[in-house]
Amino acid sequence: MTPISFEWQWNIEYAVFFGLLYVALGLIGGGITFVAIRTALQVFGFMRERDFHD
Amino acid sequence: MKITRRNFIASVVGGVAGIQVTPLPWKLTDDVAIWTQNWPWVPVPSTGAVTEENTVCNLCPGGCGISVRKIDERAVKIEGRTDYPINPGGICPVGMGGLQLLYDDDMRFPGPMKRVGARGEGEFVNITWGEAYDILAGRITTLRKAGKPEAIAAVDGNVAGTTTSLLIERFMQAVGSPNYIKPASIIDTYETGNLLMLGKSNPMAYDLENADYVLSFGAGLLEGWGAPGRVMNAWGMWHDANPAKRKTKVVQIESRASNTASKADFWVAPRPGTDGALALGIVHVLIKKGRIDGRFVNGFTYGFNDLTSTEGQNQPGFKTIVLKKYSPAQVERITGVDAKTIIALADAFSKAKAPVAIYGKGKNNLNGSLYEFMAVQSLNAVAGRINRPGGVLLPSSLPLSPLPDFEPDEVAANGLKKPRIDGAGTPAYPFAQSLINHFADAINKSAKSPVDTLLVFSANPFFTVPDGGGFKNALEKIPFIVSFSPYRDETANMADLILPDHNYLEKMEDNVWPVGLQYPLYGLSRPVVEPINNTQNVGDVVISLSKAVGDETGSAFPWENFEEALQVRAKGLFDAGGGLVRYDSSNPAWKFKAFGNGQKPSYSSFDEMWEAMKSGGMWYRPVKLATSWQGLFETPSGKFEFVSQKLQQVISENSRQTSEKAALDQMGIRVAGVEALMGHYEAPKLGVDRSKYPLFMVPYEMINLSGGWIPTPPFLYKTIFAGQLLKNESFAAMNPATAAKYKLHQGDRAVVKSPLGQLQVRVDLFEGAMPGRVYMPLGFGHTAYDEYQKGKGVNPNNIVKALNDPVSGYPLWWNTPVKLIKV
Amino acid sequence: MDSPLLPHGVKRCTPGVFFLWTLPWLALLAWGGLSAVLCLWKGLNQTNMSNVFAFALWIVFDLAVIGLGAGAFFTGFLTYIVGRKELKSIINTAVVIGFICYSGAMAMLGIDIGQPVRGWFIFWHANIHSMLVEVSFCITCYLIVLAIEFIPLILGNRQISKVKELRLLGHNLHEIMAVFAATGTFLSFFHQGSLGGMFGVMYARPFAAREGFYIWPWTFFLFVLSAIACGPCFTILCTKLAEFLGRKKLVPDDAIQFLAKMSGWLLALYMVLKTFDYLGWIYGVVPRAGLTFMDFFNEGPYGVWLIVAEMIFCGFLPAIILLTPAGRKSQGWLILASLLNCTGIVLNRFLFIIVTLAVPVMPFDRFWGYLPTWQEWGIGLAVIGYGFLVFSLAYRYLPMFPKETELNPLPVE
Amino acid sequence: MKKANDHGKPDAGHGTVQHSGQKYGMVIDLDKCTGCGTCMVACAAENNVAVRADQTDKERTITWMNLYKITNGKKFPHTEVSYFPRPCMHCDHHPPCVSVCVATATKLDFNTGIVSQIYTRCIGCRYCQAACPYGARYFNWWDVFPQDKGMDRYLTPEVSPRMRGVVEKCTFCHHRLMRAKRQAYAEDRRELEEGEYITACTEACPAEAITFGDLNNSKHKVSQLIKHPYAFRLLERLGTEPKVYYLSSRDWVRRLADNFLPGEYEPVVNRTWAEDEWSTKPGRDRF
Repeated sequence: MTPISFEWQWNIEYAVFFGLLYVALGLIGGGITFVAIRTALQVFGFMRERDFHD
Repeated sequence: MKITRRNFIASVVGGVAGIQVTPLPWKLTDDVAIWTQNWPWVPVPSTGAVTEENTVCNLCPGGCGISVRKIDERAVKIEGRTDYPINPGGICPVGMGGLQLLYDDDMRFPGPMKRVGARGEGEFVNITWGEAYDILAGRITTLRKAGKPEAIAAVDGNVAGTTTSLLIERFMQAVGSPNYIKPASIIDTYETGNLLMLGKSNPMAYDLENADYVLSFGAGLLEGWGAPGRVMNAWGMWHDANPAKRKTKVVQIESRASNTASKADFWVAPRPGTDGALALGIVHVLIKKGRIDGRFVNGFTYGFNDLTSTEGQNQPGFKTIVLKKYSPAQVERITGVDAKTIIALADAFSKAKAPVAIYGKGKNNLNGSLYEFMAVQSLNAVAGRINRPGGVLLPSSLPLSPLPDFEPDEVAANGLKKPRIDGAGTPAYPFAQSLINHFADAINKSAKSPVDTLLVFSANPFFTVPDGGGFKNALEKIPFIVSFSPYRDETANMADLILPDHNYLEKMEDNVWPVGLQYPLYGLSRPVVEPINNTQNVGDVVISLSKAVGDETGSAFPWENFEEALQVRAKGLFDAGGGLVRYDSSNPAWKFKAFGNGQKPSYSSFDEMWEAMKSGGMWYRPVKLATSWQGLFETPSGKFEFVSQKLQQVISENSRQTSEKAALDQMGIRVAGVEALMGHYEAPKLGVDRSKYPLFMVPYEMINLSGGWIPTPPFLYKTIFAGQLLKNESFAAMNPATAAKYKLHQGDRAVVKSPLGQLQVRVDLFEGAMPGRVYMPLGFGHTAYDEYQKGKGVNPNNIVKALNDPVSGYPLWWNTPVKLIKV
Repeated sequence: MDSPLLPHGVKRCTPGVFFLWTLPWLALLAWGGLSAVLCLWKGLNQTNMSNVFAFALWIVFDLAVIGLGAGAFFTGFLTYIVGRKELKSIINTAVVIGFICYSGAMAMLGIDIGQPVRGWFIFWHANIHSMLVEVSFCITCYLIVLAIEFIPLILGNRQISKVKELRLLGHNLHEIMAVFAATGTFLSFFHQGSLGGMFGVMYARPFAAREGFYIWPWTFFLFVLSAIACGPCFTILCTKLAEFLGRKKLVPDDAIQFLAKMSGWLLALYMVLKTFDYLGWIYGVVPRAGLTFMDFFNEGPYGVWLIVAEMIFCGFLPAIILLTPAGRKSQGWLILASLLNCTGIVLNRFLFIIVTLAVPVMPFDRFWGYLPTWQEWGIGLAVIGYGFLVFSLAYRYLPMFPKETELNPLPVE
Repeated sequence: MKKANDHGKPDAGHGTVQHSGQKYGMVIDLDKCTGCGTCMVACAAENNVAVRADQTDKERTITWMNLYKITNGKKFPHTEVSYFPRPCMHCDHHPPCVSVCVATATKLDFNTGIVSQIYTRCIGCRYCQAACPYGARYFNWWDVFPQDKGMDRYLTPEVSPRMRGVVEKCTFCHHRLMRAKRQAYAEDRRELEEGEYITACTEACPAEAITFGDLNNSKHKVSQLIKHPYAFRLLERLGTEPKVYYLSSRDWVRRLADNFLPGEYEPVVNRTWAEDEWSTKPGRDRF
């Protein structure tokens, strides 16, 4: 459900619930995008790839 | 560019990834969801013009007013009418499920059919009505030509007095067969009893609504007795939420905690078949305590006090015999009801302002015991409850005109002289109209069936007759069977020819005096939907058939169609005058208005009345009390007869040929003298080794299961409880103590074995069952109809070993000796 | 022949043996597949679920595996957020197990609902007051997280990691794993809790109903606690099983011992709180509903013994074993304790689902029994088959146990 | 027990949620009820409830209005049988089924007090069934409909037949409310008269044991009947505030309507009518 859905109610419960949900999704999405971009940059040599160790 | 493995994979992956960012996946997700919301195999009922059509329900003799809700030509719902005298707007479950009887194709015949499969298989092929008439008329004509019209027999399940039944009876007379058979119902017991005690076979008229103490001897008030719509409405009034309005007490006398027994204010449980003794026990106490209605008893009854016989010697009367034989202590021994209770009942009955003792056996479908009924009526008489508000009323029968007389032709005349196969009306059963059990016996006993052609109308004797499967066997011996049933019932499946009647919602039909009603009511149902199958109103069929058979028989039916015949009879209603054809629920028909009624008919001509009746479905007169007992009784004594002189005459006549002893034996009476002429209790001669069959099987009826010839609408199986039916096994209710004797637990499988056969059931432990009895529901165990009913449970009728009720000759179906065998 | 796919410097059975080993699990999957097709095509009449047992075997399986799978988020939390280095040697296992459990649960839920293709209504027409909505949201999100956590491991495969792009992707994912771990922890915390909440909020079902804090009944917190208390033990069990089957040590003891100790403390805490919960319930909720504790066990096979087993044998007992150094150091006791611990959580979920529904609330209603059909078993067991299969594949082809080579140096040929 | 109103917020008062408009409710008089089952049949016929060949499978058959058989457990001949007709209780206070529904497929309408069910919205998770203590919710395990045999001809267009895999329940014949309203509006009325809108079971009961009306309207018979000393509800102490009331003068029946700890149940017979505004004295006839 999004704020433009007809069932959406503008009250604190919805704000909190979906707020947190979208934050989580955002983090996941953001993380993946970040990794993707970073990898791309490394592949095309715009960025030095740090050697991976542990 | 050249396709390499690498860029092929790349393009595929890219493509798949690409599609994800298009709206396609979302659209598809949405579409499949929408598809699940409109699955093509989920029906979408068509809309259309909404109409409500009023008519009368004819599924039982109760005849409730119903209105059918229609969408264009589709009937979608049956609802009770509030503008009909019988029911307050509610109806019974069977009536509520009626549309399934109309629309369930597997349950109905599409049109006239001819048997192709073996009997009972129910395999038929369509034929035309023309062919059907030819086959049947041809067969009848041949028999008449051969001078054997009596080899034609008819079983007619229509209520006596309805125009349909009169036409069928008339047809039988016209073709020349005395063998017109009707299944025995409680109505027959009432009429025989009334004939003996009142001198006229009046319809039974209990003024329940105005009674304040209802002592019900076995009448299944909540199981479908009388007119269910009316009785349950009364029940509602008796139990008004407002204590100030709650004046009526109900006492149920029955061996099992049925709905009526449980919901009644007080339940008394005598052994099955001993109700008569209990009634006389109460009479005994009333007499002892001097609480009898002296004015009525002394002035308007016969046989209460001692009599002097024709030879002039003194004979003990009703009073003496009751005082001698029915003291509470003696009655306790017979019935198992303790003396204190009997005295308490008597006190309550005499203290009540308007008590009434009513008699019945479950629903109306099956007969009762004549002497039992007479005993109960004696109780009413002693307490002066005859023709008193809230008691037993004696309205005269409906003023319907009789059908014009006709002259049977020579063949018919000879045929009608032949004796009836069932022996009804012979010295042994002088008052019986017809005896369906004996009819079957006679056929089974003779090497070759005396019946060549059997016509079955609105009946399913194969299933409904309590005779241990006797009628079923008889059917197998009868060369040719014709069924007029609209439903594929057991009997119809045995038939060779089917001339299907309309379903009750498709036809015009009359309903004569619902059982037990205290005022005259003539119900007229009309077709509310076009016939959905190629069927014909059985009334019209009989008329056409008579003409097809020949002019002689045809001349007995001078009417174009069934409606004409109905009108001929209804003419009498008009001539009688004063009948009402509209009902206003604010002004109930059972309310005495200063022993009269101010209402005036709303019509001035017969046609007006007829049209009004067709639309309203009724003709009735509000309850009215005869001003005096004088001339109310048509007995030889002109009084209410505790001791029936009609019966006396018959017995002495029969004794003339033989001895009195033999005469009594012949009629199955086991007492002698005056006692044989009055309501009394005599233990039935079981003629069975009780050590082998220590228990009794008692069939019982439920309002939410049709036990008669009408199929049970599938909806009703939702109302059947877990302890009554499980998958395809029905339950027998028995007291835990009884079950324990046979190490039986809830749900165990057991065989109920009677001398006539055995049935496998599951055990339902029910504290409300009398110890030593096994109670089995009537209405299960169909081997016909459709998947909803076929093979569901067992039919207790198949193992009933019924003795003859003394005098009336009807079956005593409520105490079959059985044994239990754990499976 | 699949040797190029195997990780460097580890010994694995021959492909033939491995294939034979997978057969039983493939069989389970086939059975499950058939059942699934029947249930989706013909409907849930294929099961013995009813209007009384609206939730049944599948939900028990779901809650159980989700509870057991909690090892993933909790170990992740300890590894990446708290920063327990020793756990790096077992985190992969935890993640794989978590992934198996959650994906299995999701698959089952997909079949369990009457209108699977409308499943997304939960998200689109969400009723945010329903604990189950919260569960669905978080489980779905968390499954994504698990997948992300799983990817680097897959990319760690010998052949795959030869591809530069993929190798880099793996590395980068690994580097910001903390973010995902954090998200996962948050999500898991809530859905584990809401799974408990689901039953606690059924206030008209006295057997499940619980008091609570704000909108969260106590079961909310107890479920979280019980999940993280037994999750690690389940991880240990799986590892031990792998070690037993591979006849070699795969994870250094320090990791195992740490997890075991954690479990011990959490379980102990859980048991204490659970005891209070039961008391509060028995003397609060139950009498308020007009019932006594024993009324719930008047008929039917489910008796007090279930609760005794849950609390004593599968609760306090394993807690004690895990908390006594000697106990958790001995292989046998450790495994026994872990087994009991996991059984405990399954019992707990069983009680909340099956017994809650079996006990009629209306005094005149009857007690109902229930036995699953083969279709229900099929789908339930398929998850186990699926688990073994994925785990075995991961073990065979992926560097699931970083320390394996170290612990089992190959003889130099 | 957790008290929260339909919005999941904690709710201070234990009283019912205030309704802005009507609050339809039902009173079933068990002294009048004859156990005939007409209400069940009427309900099934009115609402296009599916019928299957085997209806004995009571855990799976659909009976929006269900009849429960109860006995007083006494030995012969003191045994008594009675019945509890059980429609959906349309709980007025935080209906257990409403807050748990994942897809908002069931709602408590504050203008009518009716708990609705949207079949096309339901995903069939059956959480509501688990939450309902009355067993009033039914799942469509099959999608058979008596179609092939011509029995789809009696289906009414007012209630849409359900597809397999969704939950259904008594709706207080909501379509009849719509019907009544359409009628009223056509006659340019905004208020419904008492009795203009009644459920199919109310109408069908031959003993007139069921009374239906607006509990918010003091003139309606129901709102008077619920003050009757014999009035009670099913599982009242759970706090679901059912809008279906029962009347019974029999204590053993009343006792079975809820769970009681020893000594908790106090028989109604102990209440003398004089103390009560209700009186048995003839003449003080309130109806």
